[in-house]
Amino acid sequence: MPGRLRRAAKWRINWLKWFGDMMEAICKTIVKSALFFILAVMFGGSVAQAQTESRFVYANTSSFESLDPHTNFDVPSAAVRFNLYDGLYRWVDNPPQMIPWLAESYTVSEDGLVYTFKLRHDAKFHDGTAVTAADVVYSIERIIALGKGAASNYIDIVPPGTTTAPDAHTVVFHLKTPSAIFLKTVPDILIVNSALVKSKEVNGDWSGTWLARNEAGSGSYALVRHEPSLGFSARRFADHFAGWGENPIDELEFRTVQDINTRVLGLIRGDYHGTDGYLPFTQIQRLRQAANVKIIEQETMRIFLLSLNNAKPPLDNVHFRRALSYAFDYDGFINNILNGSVTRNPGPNPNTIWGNPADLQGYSYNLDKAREELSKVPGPIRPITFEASAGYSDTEQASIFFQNALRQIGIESVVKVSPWPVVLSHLSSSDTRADIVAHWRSAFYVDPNNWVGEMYGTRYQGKTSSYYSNPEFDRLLERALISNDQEERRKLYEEMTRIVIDDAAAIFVYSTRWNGPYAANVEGIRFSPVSNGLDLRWASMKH
Amino acid sequence: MRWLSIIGNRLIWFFPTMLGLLLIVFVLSRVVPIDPAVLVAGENASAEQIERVRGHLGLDQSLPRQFLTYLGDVSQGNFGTSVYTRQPIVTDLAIRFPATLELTFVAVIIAALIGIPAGVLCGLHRNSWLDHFLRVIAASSMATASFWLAMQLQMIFSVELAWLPLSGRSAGFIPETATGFLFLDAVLAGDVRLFASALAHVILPALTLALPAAATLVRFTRNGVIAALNSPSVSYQTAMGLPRRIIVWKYVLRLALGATVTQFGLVFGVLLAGAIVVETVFDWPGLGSYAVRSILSSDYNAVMGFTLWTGALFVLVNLLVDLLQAAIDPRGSA
Amino acid sequence: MRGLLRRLRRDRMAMLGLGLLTCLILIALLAPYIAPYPEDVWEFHVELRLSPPSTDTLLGTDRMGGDILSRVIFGARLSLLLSGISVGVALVIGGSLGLVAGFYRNWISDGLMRIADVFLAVPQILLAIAIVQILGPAIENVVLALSLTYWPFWARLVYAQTRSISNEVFVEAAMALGVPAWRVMLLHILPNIASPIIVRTSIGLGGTVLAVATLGFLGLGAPPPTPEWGSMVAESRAYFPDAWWYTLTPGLAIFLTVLGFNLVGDGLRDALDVHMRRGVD
Amino acid sequence: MSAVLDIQGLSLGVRTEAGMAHILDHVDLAVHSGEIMGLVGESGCGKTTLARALLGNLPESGAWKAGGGIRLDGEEMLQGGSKARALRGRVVTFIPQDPLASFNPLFRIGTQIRDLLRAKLPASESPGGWKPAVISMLKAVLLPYPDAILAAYPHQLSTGQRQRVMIALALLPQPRLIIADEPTTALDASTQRQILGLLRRLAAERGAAVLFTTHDLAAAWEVCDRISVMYAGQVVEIAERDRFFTRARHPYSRMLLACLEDGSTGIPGDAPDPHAPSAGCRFAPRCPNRSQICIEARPELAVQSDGDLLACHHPWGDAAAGAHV
Repeated sequence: MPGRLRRAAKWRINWLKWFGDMMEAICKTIVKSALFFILAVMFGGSVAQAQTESRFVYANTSSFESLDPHTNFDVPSAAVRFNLYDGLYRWVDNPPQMIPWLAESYTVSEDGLVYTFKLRHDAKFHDGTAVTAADVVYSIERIIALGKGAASNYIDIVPPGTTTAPDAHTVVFHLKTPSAIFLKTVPDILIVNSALVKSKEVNGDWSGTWLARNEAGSGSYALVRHEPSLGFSARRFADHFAGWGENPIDELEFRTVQDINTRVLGLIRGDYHGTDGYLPFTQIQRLRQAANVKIIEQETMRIFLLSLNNAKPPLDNVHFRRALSYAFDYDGFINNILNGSVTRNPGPNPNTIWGNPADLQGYSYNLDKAREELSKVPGPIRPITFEASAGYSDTEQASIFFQNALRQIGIESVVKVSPWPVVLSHLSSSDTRADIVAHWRSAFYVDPNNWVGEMYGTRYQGKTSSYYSNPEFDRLLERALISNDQEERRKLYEEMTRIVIDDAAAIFVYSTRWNGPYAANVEGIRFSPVSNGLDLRWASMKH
Repeated sequence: MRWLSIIGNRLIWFFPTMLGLLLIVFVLSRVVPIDPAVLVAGENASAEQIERVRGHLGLDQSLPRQFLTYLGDVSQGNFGTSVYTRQPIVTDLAIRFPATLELTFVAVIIAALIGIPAGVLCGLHRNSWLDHFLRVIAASSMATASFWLAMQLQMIFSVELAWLPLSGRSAGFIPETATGFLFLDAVLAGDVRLFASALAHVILPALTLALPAAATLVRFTRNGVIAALNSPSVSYQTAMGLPRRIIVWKYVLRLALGATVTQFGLVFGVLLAGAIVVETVFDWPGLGSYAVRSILSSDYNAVMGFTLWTGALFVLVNLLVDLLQAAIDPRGSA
Repeated sequence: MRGLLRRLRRDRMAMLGLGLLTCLILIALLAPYIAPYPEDVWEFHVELRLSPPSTDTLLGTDRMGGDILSRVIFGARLSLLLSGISVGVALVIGGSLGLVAGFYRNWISDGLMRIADVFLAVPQILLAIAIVQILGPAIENVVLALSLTYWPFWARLVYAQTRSISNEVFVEAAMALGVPAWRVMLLHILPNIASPIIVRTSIGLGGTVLAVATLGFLGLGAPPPTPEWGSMVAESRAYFPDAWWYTLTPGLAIFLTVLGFNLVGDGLRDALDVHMRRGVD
Repeated sequence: MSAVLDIQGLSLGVRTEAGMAHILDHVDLAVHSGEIMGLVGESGCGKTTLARALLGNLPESGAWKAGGGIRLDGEEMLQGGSKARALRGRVVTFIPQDPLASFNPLFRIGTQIRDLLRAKLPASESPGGWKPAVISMLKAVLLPYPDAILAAYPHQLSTGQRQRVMIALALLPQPRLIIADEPTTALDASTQRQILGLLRRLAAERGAAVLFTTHDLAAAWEVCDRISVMYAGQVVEIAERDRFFTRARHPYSRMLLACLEDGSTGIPGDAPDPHAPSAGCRFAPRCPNRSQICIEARPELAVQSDGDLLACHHPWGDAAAGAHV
């Protein structure tokens, strides 16, 4: 009996010990995870206050797969181009004006062929080396050699190897032909650190692979991180030559947020401090109601048009194109679908720029006139194709809206929706592009040539997708490109605009209003139609 | 020896399957209506530039030759360069893979935590109201379109209640990480804030992803439990008076889970397919959103790379399932 | 088969599913008569866009002012038609390949099944997305893509079933009597493996409705303004969450349809399971 | 000799799609302490159901309806309850038909035995834990290397080994009754004989009664003391072994024995439909001796002069007493 009892007791003790150990371990684990969790939640909440530096998060519509300033030229890439890099001049404000930037001044020769720029002496790259004329020469050569992005502005007029640097702070461009627009495109010559970039070159790629993920600029912000799928972050470059105002933004973060809702709700919640200014009307309405968001309104030079494939029958027939132009219900689209948030823009140039004829009327919605024009087109008419850009509901809605009107005048059509890169690749040939493609045309430089000239000049074919070709137009354009008489250029562009409208080369719909949503504590956003509010060095942020 | 034969069995079919997969995707990518050369050459390229690119990419060669060249490249670990990101595909995939794996992993855990207990309850209380209720829930979550569910969850938890972030993988920029797995990095670095942020961000997408998988698990576990309860061994143990709780929670459960484990390959497939849509809605920077973006922007190198990667992953997961099953079931994979 | 139906009739959830499906099919068939504004599939009233549910438009209007209820009703047609045809084609292709491969069992059938495995080695939806993108978003391409990616499911199933049954006495007897192979396959084997095929098809239909919607959501479905549920949800994202009715209705339509198919499929499977187990006892 | 197991008027029915199936109908059966009772009959006659009812182990899916009673050591078993549960695995144990399927394939034999013993025999009663007793028992059923057996998974043993383990398990708690449900069907003939011999010897040594169900009369001859014959849910005859094999009285028993003798496999005709039991003798449709009374009235199981029991209006002995078939 005693043996049995002892065994029982021992067993009991073992069991108790085991149980105790077990409970202790479990409790410890629970307490630990709970602590970790509580800490996590507290820290997560309090970290915003703990910050001493201001951080600005911008929710960007498209992703920054490549940071190369010389191969990217679309609107979102302005974030890279104007924050990480500097040009010789810079566009600011609205209406836009060009202010000296890395260059202090320039001179032009009598014949308009030689441009000489004097560089500032106090500009430095982020690695501390000085910005010199050699860097400018390298940069323009690189742009031309890669042939992407802004290159089309220079390829025809700046022959490779002709740009020289007589001294460290003087750059001389030797143009092939006089160009009225060259100066206006100079802000797009972004300067890279030639020594650094050259050292990263592999197989004569102009360091394309390296610059896609890294930065070698002198801009107001220096790159900290780049994750192609997420975006990039940058830190204020305190030594920037332009100096800094009160409470500048110390840390910039551009994050890719493709979903509109996420952008808007994130802004309302305070996760983001800014996003693109071209949101749909309902979203802007929603943002207006949020206390911690403000909307900065600006007229822009971004026009919306339904561009036509002028080379492809039946769109090569001017009567057919006019019929199309009469069939679009401009007011209905602007007032009902866009809730009047944009302004009717009847011509190819933005209303606010010079080069528009004073008596410019454009087309208005008139189905009778449309039918009348259509009757001059030899039938039967094949179904017309639309291609809209996925994610840009204006293009989709304009297409569907127009499709409905076309049906009323007896034209059948098909709408296809593709991502913008695909639309773009289709636009590259008259055979692949759809008959009607709705898209925007933004300001890259401020001159009517950016719009009417580049969209309809035969010399720009391949770059533009209208496949419009008119010898009379081209003659005027060639003259306008070399003239340095502003009054003559105005008349020429007005004439070109009149021709394009008379030929109904596209359906011009509206010019956008920019409604830039920002966190309420962000001040001093300096909007220009070129940088679209993405040039953030001027802004300040209270924290 | 048994392990070797399991691995061998899977591997024998690995290469033919991958080859077939590649062939399908390759054929698909070459009947594409847009010219990859134009895409690569860029917007302002001239005709000669495009031709040069075409020659450079080997697009001027015959299709079988192109395929062989591609195979040669792949065998050296070179999947080509993405037209869109201008980075090697392998780099692209490697950058995004941890995000997807992390999301899928959390989703598997959620699915298992919800699905297996629910399935056991259903199996044990077959035809009770609880069983019916849980099964209706399961059928419903399988019937819900994940993109729609995602929007409703965002609506409730991010907009109305403002408890959880709307999208993305972490608040603020993801710090330079060692592993790419945020939770792991947070723990390694002792960064509580990052951990919390990662946790808050992963909940909604993982939940969206996990629900249909959980429903699948409910079904399999329920059937497994019912089959186990009806098995002669349970009948014997009952006859021998073994207490019900030991029978159920030790013997039946193990039998039922053995059946469930074999379905994890399937569950993983459900998750990976779901990730394609869920990542897109939640802006999750993983393979799924990359695949959709690549497909939509006609980036065929990327699509082929992704397909191959996924296929290999599938084989690997099935292999793991086989091994796990072998570990659980001493009889071997009969 | 009669026992199966009887059992099914007693399964309340399956009956619910069957009811849902019946309603849906009726709605789809009678769409022009049921829809309050059948012309809204093509016509717009932009001045009425994004109006919330009211007595005029029971479930509100969409971005072009179309009546959402009418569009969702017409969407049922498209959704059922697309899934039906896709599954039908996949069933015919996969079923016949599986039947022949399972019946003859030689290296060709092994090869066929390996090809099926290749298709099953990646998520189906991914292949479907790729195919539609390459061929261009259009209704016929959706059908093509889904049939091309879904046939291996049926091929595998029919193959396994055929293999297990072709050893049975009645098959061997028929062969011994000199009945031609195609007759044996169609008249002796097929009827005996019909039940699992029906179950698989019912559940497959649900999955296909989801796949069609997913393609539509990604912008790869029917071109706008075709009323398609997935693309309606995608459209609504721009107005979400203010226009909550815009998202809700098409999402619920998808949900109810897939639920219907799944419940019926589950019910069939359960009924069949018992059926088979009884048969063995 | 008192009865370890006393079944009286046991009726069991289950509701199926076709209505109520009467699986057992007024079964009376007693097994005395230490005796081996064979329960024979064609498959489907209800002998397995009887065993399962006793063990509280009827299939879960199905609505069962019971009447009558099963008493084990005086304890009512049919209604279940904690007392009945406590008896199972201790007072009554079980040897299953399919030892492979009856082990859980995922656990070692040792683990499964340990769990059974822990549940049934508290640790304090077996000095030194559960192992020594098990090992000695495994040795008793002539299994060499018992440690290896305990460490093995069920599929690693041979069929004979598995059945020996089952017997050992059934004997371990020193039960008063062992129910052996066709324990040898899965075995080849020579193993079968060994196992049966073992069972008989060990049961006798330990004084355990055995209820041995089988459709195999030869096996019953090997081990049983008494034989009861079931037909269509009813017990038709219970006889001492030698008497049964030499002069069984029920026509059904005789036909079974005839099959054994000439090696044929069946009795002409089908078992009656359990959904619609007749008022008379259930064997009547197949019985060569039937008369009008057989169709009208059910024969009662009555004690015969030699102590055996019989339910028949026209027993064989009346017509051809002592005739050897």
